[in-house]
Amino acid sequence: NSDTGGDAGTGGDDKLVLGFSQVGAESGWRTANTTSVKEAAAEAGIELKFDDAQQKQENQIKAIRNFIQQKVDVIAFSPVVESGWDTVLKEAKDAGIPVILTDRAVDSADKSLYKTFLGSDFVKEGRLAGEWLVEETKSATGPVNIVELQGTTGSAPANDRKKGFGEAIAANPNLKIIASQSGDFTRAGGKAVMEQFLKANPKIDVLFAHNDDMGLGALEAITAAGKVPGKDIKIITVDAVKDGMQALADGKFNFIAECSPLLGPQLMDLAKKVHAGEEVPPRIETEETTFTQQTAKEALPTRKY
Amino acid sequence: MSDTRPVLTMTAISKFFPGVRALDGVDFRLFPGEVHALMGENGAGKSTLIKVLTGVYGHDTGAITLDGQPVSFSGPMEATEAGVSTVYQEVNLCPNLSVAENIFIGRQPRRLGAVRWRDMRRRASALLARLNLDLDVGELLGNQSLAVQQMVAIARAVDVQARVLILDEPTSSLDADEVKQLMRIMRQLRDEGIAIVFVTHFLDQVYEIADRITVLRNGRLVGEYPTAELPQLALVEKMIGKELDALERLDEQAGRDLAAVETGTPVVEATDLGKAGSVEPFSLTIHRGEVVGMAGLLGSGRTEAARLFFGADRADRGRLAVDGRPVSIRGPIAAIERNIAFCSENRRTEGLVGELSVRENIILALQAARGWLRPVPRRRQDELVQRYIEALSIRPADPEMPVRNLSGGNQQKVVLARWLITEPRLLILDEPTRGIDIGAKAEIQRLVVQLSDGGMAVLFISAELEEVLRLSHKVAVMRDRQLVTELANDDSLDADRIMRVIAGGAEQKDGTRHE
Amino acid sequence: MGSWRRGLPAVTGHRLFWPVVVLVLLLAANVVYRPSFLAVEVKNGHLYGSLVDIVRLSAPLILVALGMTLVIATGGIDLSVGSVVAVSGAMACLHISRQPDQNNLGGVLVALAMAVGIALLLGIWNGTLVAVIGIQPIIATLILMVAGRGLAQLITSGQIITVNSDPYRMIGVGHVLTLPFAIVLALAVTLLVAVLTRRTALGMIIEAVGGNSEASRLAGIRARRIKLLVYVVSAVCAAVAGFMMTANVSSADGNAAGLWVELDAILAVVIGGTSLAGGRFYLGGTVVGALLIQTLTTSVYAMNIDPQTALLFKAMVVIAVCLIQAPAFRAKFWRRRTSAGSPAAPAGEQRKEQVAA
Amino acid sequence: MSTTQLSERLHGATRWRLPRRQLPVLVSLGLLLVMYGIGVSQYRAFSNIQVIFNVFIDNGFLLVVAVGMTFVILTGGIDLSVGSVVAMTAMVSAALLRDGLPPALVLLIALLIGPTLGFVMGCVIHFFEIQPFIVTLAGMFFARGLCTWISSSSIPITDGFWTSAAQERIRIGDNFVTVSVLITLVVVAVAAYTLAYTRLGRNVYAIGGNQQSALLMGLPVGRTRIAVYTISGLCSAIGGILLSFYTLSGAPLIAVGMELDAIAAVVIGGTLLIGGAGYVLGTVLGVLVLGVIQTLITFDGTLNSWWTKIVIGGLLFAFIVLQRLLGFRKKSFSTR
Ligand SMILES: Nc1ncnc2c1ncn2[C@@H]1O[C@H](COP(=O)(O)OP(=O)(O)OP(=O)(O)O)[C@@H](O)[C@H]1O
Ligand SMILES: Nc1ncnc2c1ncn2[C@@H]1O[C@H](COP(=O)(O)OP(=O)(O)OP(=O)(O)O)[C@@H](O)[C@H]1O
Ligand SMILES: [Mg+2]
Ligand SMILES: [Mg+2]
Repeated sequence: NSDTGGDAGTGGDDKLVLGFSQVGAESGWRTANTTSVKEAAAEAGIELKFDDAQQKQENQIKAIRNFIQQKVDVIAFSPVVESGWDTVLKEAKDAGIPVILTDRAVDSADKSLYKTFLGSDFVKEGRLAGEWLVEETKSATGPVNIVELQGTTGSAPANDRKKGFGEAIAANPNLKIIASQSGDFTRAGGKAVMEQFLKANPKIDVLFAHNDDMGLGALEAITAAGKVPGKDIKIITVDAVKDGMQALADGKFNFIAECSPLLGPQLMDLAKKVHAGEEVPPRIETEETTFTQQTAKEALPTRKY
Repeated sequence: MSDTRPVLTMTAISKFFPGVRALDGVDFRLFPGEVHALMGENGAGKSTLIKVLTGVYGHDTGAITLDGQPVSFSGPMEATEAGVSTVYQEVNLCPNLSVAENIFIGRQPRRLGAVRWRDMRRRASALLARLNLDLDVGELLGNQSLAVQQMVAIARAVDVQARVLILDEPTSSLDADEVKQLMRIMRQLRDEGIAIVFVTHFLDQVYEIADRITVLRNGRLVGEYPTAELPQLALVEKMIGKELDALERLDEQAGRDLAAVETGTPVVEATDLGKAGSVEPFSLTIHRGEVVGMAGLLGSGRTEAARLFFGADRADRGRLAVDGRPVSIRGPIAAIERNIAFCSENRRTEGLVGELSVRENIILALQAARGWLRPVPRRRQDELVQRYIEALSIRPADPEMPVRNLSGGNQQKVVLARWLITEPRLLILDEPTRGIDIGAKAEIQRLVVQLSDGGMAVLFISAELEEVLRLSHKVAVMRDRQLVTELANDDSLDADRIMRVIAGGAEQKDGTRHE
Repeated sequence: MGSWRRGLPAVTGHRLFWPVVVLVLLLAANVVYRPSFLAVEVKNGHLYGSLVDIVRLSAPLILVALGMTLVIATGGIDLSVGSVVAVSGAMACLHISRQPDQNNLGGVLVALAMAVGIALLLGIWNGTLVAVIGIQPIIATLILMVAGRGLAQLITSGQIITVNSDPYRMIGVGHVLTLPFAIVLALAVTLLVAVLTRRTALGMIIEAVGGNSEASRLAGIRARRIKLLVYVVSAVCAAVAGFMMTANVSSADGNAAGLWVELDAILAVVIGGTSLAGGRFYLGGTVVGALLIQTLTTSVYAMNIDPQTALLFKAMVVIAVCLIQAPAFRAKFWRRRTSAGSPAAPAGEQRKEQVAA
Repeated sequence: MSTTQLSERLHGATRWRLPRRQLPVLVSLGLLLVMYGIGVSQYRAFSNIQVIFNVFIDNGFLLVVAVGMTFVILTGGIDLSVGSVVAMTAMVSAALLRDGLPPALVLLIALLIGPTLGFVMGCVIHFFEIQPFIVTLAGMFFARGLCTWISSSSIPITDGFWTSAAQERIRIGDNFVTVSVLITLVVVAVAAYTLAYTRLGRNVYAIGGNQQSALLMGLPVGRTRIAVYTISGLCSAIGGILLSFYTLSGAPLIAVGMELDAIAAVVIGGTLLIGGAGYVLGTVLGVLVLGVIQTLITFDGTLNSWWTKIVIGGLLFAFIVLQRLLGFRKKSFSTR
């Protein structure tokens, strides 16, 4: 996407202005996402108005209103929650400012309120994780006990990943989730919950963690309990941040469904297109993949985040 | 009067607090149109009896009737509604509200549910004028002196169309003139048929106004007597419970040699000390072994002046010398380091830490002076505390009781004890005998004499001129926040003369102290 | 028998009786759910079991709550402890992660010293706002609660800083004499604070300032200095807790570390019997309160309570503890069961009076 | 009310004197204007009237909640449950509307839950003498727990009444406000009137001044204390409805930490946390201050996530210190 490099935006005042409202800085993933957007904007010669909503929908709506007041050219945002955007998006539409969603979708019935959605599909991530497990345990005869570390209760990634994973493993009746608890997407949470899982359940075969951080926390608990992660207990996570990839490469994790934060370049591309009035597909999924221990080793040296 | 039916009876009332039998089978009758004095030493149970009556406390046994009907109030609100209006000991008003509102809150004049502010202020002014009090009723109550607050509390209680009016030590912080106004109002109300319960430690006031006296001692009823049939001495004996003649002892002290004061370098010497908007510059010296009395009307600035000596407020002009050496007293700590002690008139907000025990409260200043790293050894604490509990007869004599559970007078003694154990060279006593029973008052006066004989310098502030006269070597008189004169306490000095000095410009009285 | 009779009210009337009862009940519920809950075994020479986990995990909470107890005793409150946890943890981890040899004890000690130094500054900041400028404690510390998190993320650049340092890990997951080091450390700090406040006059002075600040000042206590001090102590306690929390997972997360720990700490203090109005404080009670809260959290995991209802469960237990602990509630409850006018009744009234005198 | 009372007092006084009790509010107002001036001078679009309207549109629910909090804080209490009650109300409305209940009934139910919880908390606080902080903290857990219990994901609202209430624009010249703003203003006016001109309101101040005294003065202390928590619950419920207008959905994690914003707004508005002094008008200013700070930061648009937090903290600090220094209040009335 380097074709945008020498765009007309260099003409000082008529630089394209993009208002971007970020969820917050609640995780390393999110920070990488922010960095990617900022770097890409600088590279593409787009003036970025950045706003951090600190995980509050109210703040995001306020930010969008202010963007409208400032008459930015394009608005992009990662919605904190799915619902509740119609009113403010209508205002943007009335003001003639195109909107791009990133990372998370909204559930508006009126699809004309935004131009496009750019991001990953959390349900799909869960499903990919589940499908890998189904494949992996094809030959298993007895029951396979799974414990699940959920993300923050009520958050969209947690809900969707749980859903996708559940749907996928339904394919094999041997697979059973014996315990599921929220670890709040944090290492400390993952560790504390896993400690109790281990004590309550003598036989755990698989851990599914909704993100790498909880998986990494759980890793410590598993080691402390005298078990071998990756062997005694197979670990599946989502995200593929650096520490997670390292653990995967080291054989401590078994599988990661990637959820890439590097949306920046794609977003800038899209911003220019919608500003120019070009047609864009209504839904663009980030290029994402999955990693096994083998592929992780290969990918690790070139990982950016 | 006993031919009419009592408006209020309390029979066999008992009230236990953990570890304390505050009331034990007390009977009490109150007739319409009488002023009934409730007497007893500190901690005798007077305030508790009143609080039981108005439902602040529940009682463990006994019965109460009002107009022959058995009643049991669940709280002051019900009591007020039933026509029992009360001024509790210690001013209980809201400092954050205006004077007018404090008088009328809960029964503000309204139209269509809306409070009529202007009307309320007008009526408040009128009511206070009846008590000879002229002040801006829109001012915050918290900015008024304790005495004004006391008057406001009285005004509030008096204005309610009550059948029973209870006044728990209303006069303790009033000056002679204020007391006169109050007495006038009380007589007027009595003549309207209202029954008044009157608690005080001033015997003169009792004999001036009370028709009947009930005496309590240690939570028990001693008896009920018509005032005319109970001579003053007998009353004191009944209160104290032994034939110890407190009054005579007081008289003995009056005969002390007031001339025998050391001269030489004064312990403290204030030169043009003052604080803008608070006290005009004044000069005053206090010598070793000298008691300097301070007289003046309410709000004449005695407290403010005393606070400057102690650094509780910081003087913004003038000099202060201790032992002839100029010092700058920037705060209480600097004063304490120079062995100055200050017993505040306002024990509840400036004196005690209610939650801490008697022992801790007594030890506090000494401990603060030593620094936290050198705790007073427990054995020594117990020793000191025990000594002063006995010396000042603090009751109950339990050093570990939270000080908020003590009766008002006993709390005052605790504050005094706190400063005495620091063995100060200058002791500032601001109304130390307020709310203290006659025995304890004698005790404190004796102590002052003893301490000054031992070389301590004392600044003694009191609304009671007799007391000031009895103890002081010289009397400083304040008026309108100015020290107007110093009078040597020789034979020619008497209360009348001081009054005349005070009255020199008395038309401008308290409440109107704004420039 | 007779002495037992007499002893009983003394025991049930004790401040800590009900929190301890609830603690025991919670543990019992866990045992019913999973009989092996109380089992403690020695694994690799370390004690291992849910009970050990609970105590180990409550160690940082105990530390934060200890500092909070002193702050509350002066009539204040410190909302910024969570942020201080994050800042100090981030600072220590950042410095360690930059070392060429992360296992070098000297480097770790320097990192800890730096982090404690920052915590000191933050404590002084809070204390100055409250004691010198006279801002109300909730708001004064709210400022740092908001800005401190930003500071922590500034230090970590919004990333999670992973460290690989054995000496640092020691603080969180290490063992001494089979006991988790965190427990030993919390115990040591508790003892230190207890000795500092109860063997010297500091405790009484703090209580005096909390009970009546003006009266204390007039009695010659440097009330401001004491107030400043407690915020500093609170910040330092939070810093040590920050080391524990970050060492526990060998990583510093500027956003998540110590999130909402201030609420848990305040709860612990109150359950322990210290009044939010200031005055008397009880360190032992605070420790029990912290243990109770951690047990509650761990129970949710151990009993696999649905995360959707976990908060409801927590609300129920908290209110239950506070209710049965409240003298007024007990008085009303008692009266119904025993004859009217029993000596237990006036307890409520006595409390009412607290404000009076 | 504060204004009427203010002018009345100024007229009533024979000589001019500093309205000491209103000073903190006046200082807040002054500082707010200064902040606004800075915004206008820095960003061209800031001077649009709509920016001001947006502050009201975007903070209406917070304002309503903060007004309820003002009542509680004036009595010297605190209510930590408001954020969760707001979320719960929105959640319940969304869930009931999804189930097809008529909007009027939903509105009624939603407006009843908050006050009921407030009433219960008030009773526990008063009768069992448990500290408000703890009771309302438990209430906060409880209401938030109910949210996730109802649904762990957000529920959109498609009901016609709700959407029209949400999207109706009331034009004022070129600019507009929403229905929520009008509701907010009504709540503010009613609250201000209640505090200044009803016995209930005055009792609130008395209790904040000294609860024990208020009791001994024969005021209905218990009733009033329970009432303020009920009022706070009601305001939170109204806030919840406004928020559901605002977002047209109910989400379990919405309004987390709103209690702190509300407390901050109340205090910035010059109300004392120990109770007894403060005005609704001050609270309005406090909310505006928070709103303007946020608007400034969005307009700037260059701040990093963490710098955003640091700057918010810094601005809060500057504001509070300035207010403290300018509105220096005599330590006047005796503490309790
Ligand atoms: N709330 C309480 N808890 C425990 N003991 C109390 C409480 N209130 C009063 N007491 C005790 O009850 C006894 C009677 O006190 P009370 O206040 O009635 O005395 P009093 O006659 O009014 O004295 P004073 O003249 O000093 O005001 C005292 O021993 C006091 O310590
Ligand atoms: N900061 C202030 N603002 C307004 N009035 C004040 C202030 N400080 C003190 N006053 C008033 O100034 C007067 C002088 O008070 P002070 O307490 O010194 O008088 P006093 O002679 O000791 O009277 P009392 O017998 O009531 O103790 C009081 O009426 C008090 O209310
Ligand atoms: Mg009394
Ligand atoms: Mg005085």
